Amino acid sequence: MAVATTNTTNPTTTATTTTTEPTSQRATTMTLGKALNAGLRQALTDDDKVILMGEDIGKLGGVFRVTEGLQDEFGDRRVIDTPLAESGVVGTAVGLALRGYRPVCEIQFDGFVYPAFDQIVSQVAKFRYRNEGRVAVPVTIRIPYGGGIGAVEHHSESPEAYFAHTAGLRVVTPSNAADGHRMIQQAIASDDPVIFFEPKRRYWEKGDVDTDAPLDDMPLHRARVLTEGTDVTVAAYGPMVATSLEAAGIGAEEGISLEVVDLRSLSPIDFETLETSVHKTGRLVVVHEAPVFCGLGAEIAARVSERCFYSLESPVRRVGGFATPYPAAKLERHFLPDADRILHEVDRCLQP
Amino acid sequence: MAVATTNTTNPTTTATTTTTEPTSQRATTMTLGKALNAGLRQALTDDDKVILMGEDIGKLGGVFRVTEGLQDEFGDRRVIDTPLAESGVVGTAVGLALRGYRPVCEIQFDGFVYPAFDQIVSQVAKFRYRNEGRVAVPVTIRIPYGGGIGAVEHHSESPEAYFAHTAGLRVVTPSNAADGHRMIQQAIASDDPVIFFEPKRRYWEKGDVDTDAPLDDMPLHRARVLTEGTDVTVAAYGPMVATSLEAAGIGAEEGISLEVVDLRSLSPIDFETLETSVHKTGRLVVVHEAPVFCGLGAEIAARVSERCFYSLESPVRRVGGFATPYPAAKLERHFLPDADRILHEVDRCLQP
Amino acid sequence: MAIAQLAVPTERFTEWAGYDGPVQLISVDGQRTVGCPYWELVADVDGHQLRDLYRDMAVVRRIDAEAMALQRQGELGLWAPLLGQEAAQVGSARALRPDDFAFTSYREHGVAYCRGVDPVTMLRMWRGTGLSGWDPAEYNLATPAIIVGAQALHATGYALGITLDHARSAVVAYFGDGATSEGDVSEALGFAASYTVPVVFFCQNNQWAISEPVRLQAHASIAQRAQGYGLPGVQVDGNDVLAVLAATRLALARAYAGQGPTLIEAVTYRMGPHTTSDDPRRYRSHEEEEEWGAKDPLVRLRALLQREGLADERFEKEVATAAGEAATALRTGVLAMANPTPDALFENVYAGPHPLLDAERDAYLEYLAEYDEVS
Amino acid sequence: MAIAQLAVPTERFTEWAGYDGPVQLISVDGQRTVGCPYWELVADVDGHQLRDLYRDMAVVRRIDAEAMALQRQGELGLWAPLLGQEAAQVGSARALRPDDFAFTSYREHGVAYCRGVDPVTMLRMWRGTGLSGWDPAEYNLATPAIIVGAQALHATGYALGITLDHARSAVVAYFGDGATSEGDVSEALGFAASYTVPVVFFCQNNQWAISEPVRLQAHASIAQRAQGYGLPGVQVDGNDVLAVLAATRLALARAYAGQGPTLIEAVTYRMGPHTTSDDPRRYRSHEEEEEWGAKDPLVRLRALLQREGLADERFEKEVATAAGEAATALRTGVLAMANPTPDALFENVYAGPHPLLDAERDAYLEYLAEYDEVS
Ligand SMILES: Cc1ncc(C[n+]2csc(CCOP(=O)(O)OP(=O)(O)O)c2C)c(N)n1
Ligand SMILES: Cc1ncc(C[n+]2csc(CCOP(=O)(O)OP(=O)(O)O)c2C)c(N)n1
Ligand SMILES: [Mg+2]
Ligand SMILES: [Mg+2]
Repeated sequence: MAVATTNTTNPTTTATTTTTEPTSQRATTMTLGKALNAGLRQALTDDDKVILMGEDIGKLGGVFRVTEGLQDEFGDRRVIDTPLAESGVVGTAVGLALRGYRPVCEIQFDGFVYPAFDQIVSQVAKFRYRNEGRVAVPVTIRIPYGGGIGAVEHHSESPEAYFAHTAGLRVVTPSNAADGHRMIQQAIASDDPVIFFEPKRRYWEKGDVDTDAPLDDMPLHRARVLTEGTDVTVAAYGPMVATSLEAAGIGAEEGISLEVVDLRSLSPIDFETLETSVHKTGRLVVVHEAPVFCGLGAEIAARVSERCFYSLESPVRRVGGFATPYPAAKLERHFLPDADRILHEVDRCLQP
Repeated sequence: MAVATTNTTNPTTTATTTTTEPTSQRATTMTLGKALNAGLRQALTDDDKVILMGEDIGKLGGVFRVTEGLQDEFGDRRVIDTPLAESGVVGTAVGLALRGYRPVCEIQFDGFVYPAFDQIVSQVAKFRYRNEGRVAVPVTIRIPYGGGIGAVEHHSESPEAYFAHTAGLRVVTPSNAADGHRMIQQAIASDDPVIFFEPKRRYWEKGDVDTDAPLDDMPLHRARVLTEGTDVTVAAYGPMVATSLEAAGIGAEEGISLEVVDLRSLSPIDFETLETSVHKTGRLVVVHEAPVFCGLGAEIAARVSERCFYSLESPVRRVGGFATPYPAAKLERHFLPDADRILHEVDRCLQP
Repeated sequence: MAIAQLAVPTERFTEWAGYDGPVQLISVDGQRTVGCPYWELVADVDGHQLRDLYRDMAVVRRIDAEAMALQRQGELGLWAPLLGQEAAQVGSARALRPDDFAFTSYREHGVAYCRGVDPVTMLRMWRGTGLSGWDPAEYNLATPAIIVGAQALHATGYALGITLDHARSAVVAYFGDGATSEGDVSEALGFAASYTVPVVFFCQNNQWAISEPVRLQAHASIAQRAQGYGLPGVQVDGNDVLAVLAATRLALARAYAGQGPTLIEAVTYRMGPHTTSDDPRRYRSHEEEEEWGAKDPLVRLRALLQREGLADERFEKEVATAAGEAATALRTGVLAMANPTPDALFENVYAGPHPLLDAERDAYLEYLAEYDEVS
Repeated sequence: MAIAQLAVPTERFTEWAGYDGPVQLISVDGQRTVGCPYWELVADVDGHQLRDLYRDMAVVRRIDAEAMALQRQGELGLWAPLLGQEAAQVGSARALRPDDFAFTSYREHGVAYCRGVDPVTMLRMWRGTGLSGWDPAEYNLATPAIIVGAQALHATGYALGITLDHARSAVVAYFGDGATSEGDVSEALGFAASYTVPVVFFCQNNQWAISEPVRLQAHASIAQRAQGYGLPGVQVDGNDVLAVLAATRLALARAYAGQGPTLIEAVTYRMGPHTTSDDPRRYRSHEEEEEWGAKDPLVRLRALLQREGLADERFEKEVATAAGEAATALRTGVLAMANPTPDALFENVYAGPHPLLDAERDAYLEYLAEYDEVS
């Protein structure tokens, strides 16, 4: 096993994929970015209360072009450029929701969500509870997140744990084009607010998308077993799913059988699927880019350690970012988990 | 064992306390609020670069009177009332720190820290790292936190996990007067930014404080074993320490020996002390007021489950708030852990 | 009661906007001022309506006093009194049409009253039996915002929704002088101006934000802040119910006419403590309180009524009875308020099912049952 | 080079502040305007100094172009060009004294240059070898803020420190037109006014915030926003280096004199893309770019120099050489920049030891060593 020297994004070798995704004749190949764009277009078409709002999402189509062409198609009353103020974006979205709209906010990069944190935590998350169910705030907040693109500071953060710890929110993240297309529509249709994390370094990765597949083929909050394996379960989400599949591929060559679970939903977490897997393998490695300390992996490790106490053959291991801010681009490959670091923890799990 | 019907704050029966606190002739009895006040006074006296800033901290002395009398004593250039804007408070504190000051910001209540979240997470926490150590931002941010005081919304939150997950910050919380007096001074003296959580419902609880004791008798980031026990370790912090001691008292009467560990520091966490205890008892219950999901208890459970894999005789159990926003006052006793809920989990740990 | 709507001529907006405030129509000693162009905006307000306004103010003052008493007696956890701000709240809220929508902070009991909310319901959050009271959709009134300033953005968003709907109604965002320091309020001014949405920013400058005087928050007048964002701002005597009514009507008319937001600064005074937890003697002088006491909005309106022969003994008695009845109903209602049951803790967090929360609820209710505690 | 300080008479502040901008001292075709009272503020600027200003602007433009080229060649991850904003940056930065302190966003390479920062150092964060470059204390210049608007509060706090120190220096906070929408910038204006601290808010209104035109951010002029917060605001032609210098000098003089903050809006144009990742053709017209191209700040200053016989061939050559040398030094320096070693990842997170991070570092370095990867 060699330590990768670059952040290989495309798994060169992948284990047999046993995704439950129905393969369809109508499936077309598109990038995650385009799939999200198509999903947003569908949502705008299906419900005229859906509006998109954010910085530079109109003519520019967003800095990642996820909203490209949508203002042209639906007009600037459905796809709205906002002044440069994130609290303002989310706060006005709350008001729009109270008026009966379904706003979909784009936060330009992960690191720019914090000015909106108060509106998200104190308002978006708590509005329904405060109003005893009389009021819904079906706001979707799209956040491109994670590193690996060689960016300057504040452009590579993984803040999902903050939101997962916030009751009242739902938090999801697709790892591939098909899920991007489906999940963004499900998130928008949800009567609860949804924080929708988009793994930005996977925007350009392609996958088959059946744009006509019924949405409820796969519920928003269900995890998916991507490769069946017997030795160790690897739980990942968003950008780390491809990395975990890469690890599974390398593992397969070395005779280690990994079961990769794509969590898809971070709040709530589908522990049923995860535990079924761990009961089988007896071992679990959790992977994310965010710092390990108090990260989402802590919750997963804590709960699985409790609920699978008697089937775990080795302690749950976590692979993730270190207790540092996100570093300069030339250091990010050390910060970010890669297939080798995952396999290193897999090895530790398997050591007698 | 009876379920308590009120949030008893003062343990009626306590187990033998074996705190390492040196008892001194010079110790005086004071409330946690007064001890913090005395600690702040000392810090202002010792270092003229220390300044206090916040809403209503001057003439009013803060809504909890923690800064009472300090503006009179040190003047309004050392104890500064700020306009009503939390991002402004923390953002200007950063600038003051760059000018060589040691600002101590008061956030009036836990629920009002979120407007400052961006300045805390993107600036306070990251300044040193960004500047490769050339710049220090020794800002202390005091936050009265937690519930149990029958307050209206946004006045009873426990947001510590957000900050513990943020690299670059240190996060601490005293549970008693002596620690309040010592730790606030240590926090201010720290060259790193410190989020200082004050358990508001304990402000009026009294304890012995030796105001002359050397600060380094007890390092800021060390946990303390408060009662030695053999059956189960109970890890708690801030407001839940007294509740855990109460549980230990009731437990003692029922023949269950609890070892209560006051974590004191939430980032970093003193796992050494905690693990020593768990190696001995083989069982751990973690208690906090914040929602369990992705709370600090998750990190503790995850890490202890990993590191004490072979000495744990039962899974680590967590007692905490539910996955709801903080509820209306008349419901808070159901939300907040009490001695009975702790003992319930202790019982589960002890079940064969 | 409702104040009839007045058709405000669009072509005169600029003229009114050009008037250098503060707008005052009733002087401190209860005389009608002369020369202020805002008089035209309340030209339809006859003696009957003046008395209605007075009755509203007297009743909300009584409700407020009763709530204070209930808090002192341990029946409420906290109360934020409106004492002294009755004219600002009643004058503005009475300018609203039913399909206008209002967002408030925690102190606008007078606004809620004018919107038709049962005062008992208002006290629910202060008693702690719930986090809020009424249904926002029923009264077109959001539940109070406790996070200072946050509601200004909600109001702006709601107003944007009205624009997108091509509807002809408006939104009022109430906030205090302290709130003007919060970034959210500034962002709201900017968004509202940028989108030209029908929102009225109604700031009650009651001189204090807890212990902080307004000069700490604002170096210029608060009304002036509007100009910086490209919207009209006007300062009115907030203890003059007619001036407030006139200014709000104008702002609403501009909003209906698609001319966008206005900022109104109603200069008033918080005659009581910030909340029942507060002790104003720590930070302000008795003289100041007396000075403002002399400008009491109810005293002033009563002086006008008396001067104009509109306040005979029968009327005074009628008002006292109405106020007394409101107080009694409030007390009875509050004392009869049912406590929530434990399962309420877990409800309405999410619209749909949620495996984690559902499991937590089941386990907790089972735990309670085990100890025979389910009520 | 340094522009000598000019003693600005305090008693004339109000007069200058009363001048209805925009302040322009050099017309678009390079002529000295007449009648503007701001001329007095640059009365000492002679031909020699004018040439110095031109040289600065030419050199930073060349540095900027070289950085663009380096990015296109894959040597930088990103670059935010200042093209078109040289006058605004050089004119303001040259007004500063060494003990003044500046806070900037990511585009103020011209400011950093005037503060004496080695351009190679500036490029460090763009190459990704570090998160910043220079030592703020060495140049009295903070490292660039990427979170839009955050630095306005840092500047205000620093200025408050100056006040507390009874010192006689000032702070400049640079930000863009887009930044004026962020709550932080508004809060900074409010705090600065409230505490009367020596800070100059210097907004480069370059017409665009990525793809968003300034009219989306500000309904009135940005300078006007100042009045709303009770501080003077002035609009200057940001492509006129003398006008910028004059206005900044005045604002600094007020700050030194204890008269508090000023907001300067320098009206300029971002002639290039937002960053190398941007494509302006998606959102703005060629005509607009041409229109502003005609107002190029360097062209204008050169026209003045030529008109006044200050720009002979020798001077032009000298400037070209200086610019060329700066570019070469930049390229050489950047290409020679060492990559950080893995242990740097773990350094400077905390001032003191940290058990968790220390353990993570040890484990990771051991892991690397295991695979022979430590460089
Ligand atoms: C974000 C936030 N910060 C602080 C507080 C605490 N607080 C409650 S009311 C208040 C003062 C508000 O003053 P003002 O806006 O003038 O309204 P008033 O109370 O005078 O009606 C403060 C500081 C809060 N509720 N929210
Ligand atoms: C808080 C925050 N939100 C969004 C961004 C993304 N962003 C970077 S620059 C920029 C535009 C800034 O425009 P302006 O303030 O006019 O400065 P300019 O780029 O024109 O110099 C945006 C939206 C950011 N860096 N920070
Ligand atoms: Mg007030
Ligand atoms: Mg700009």
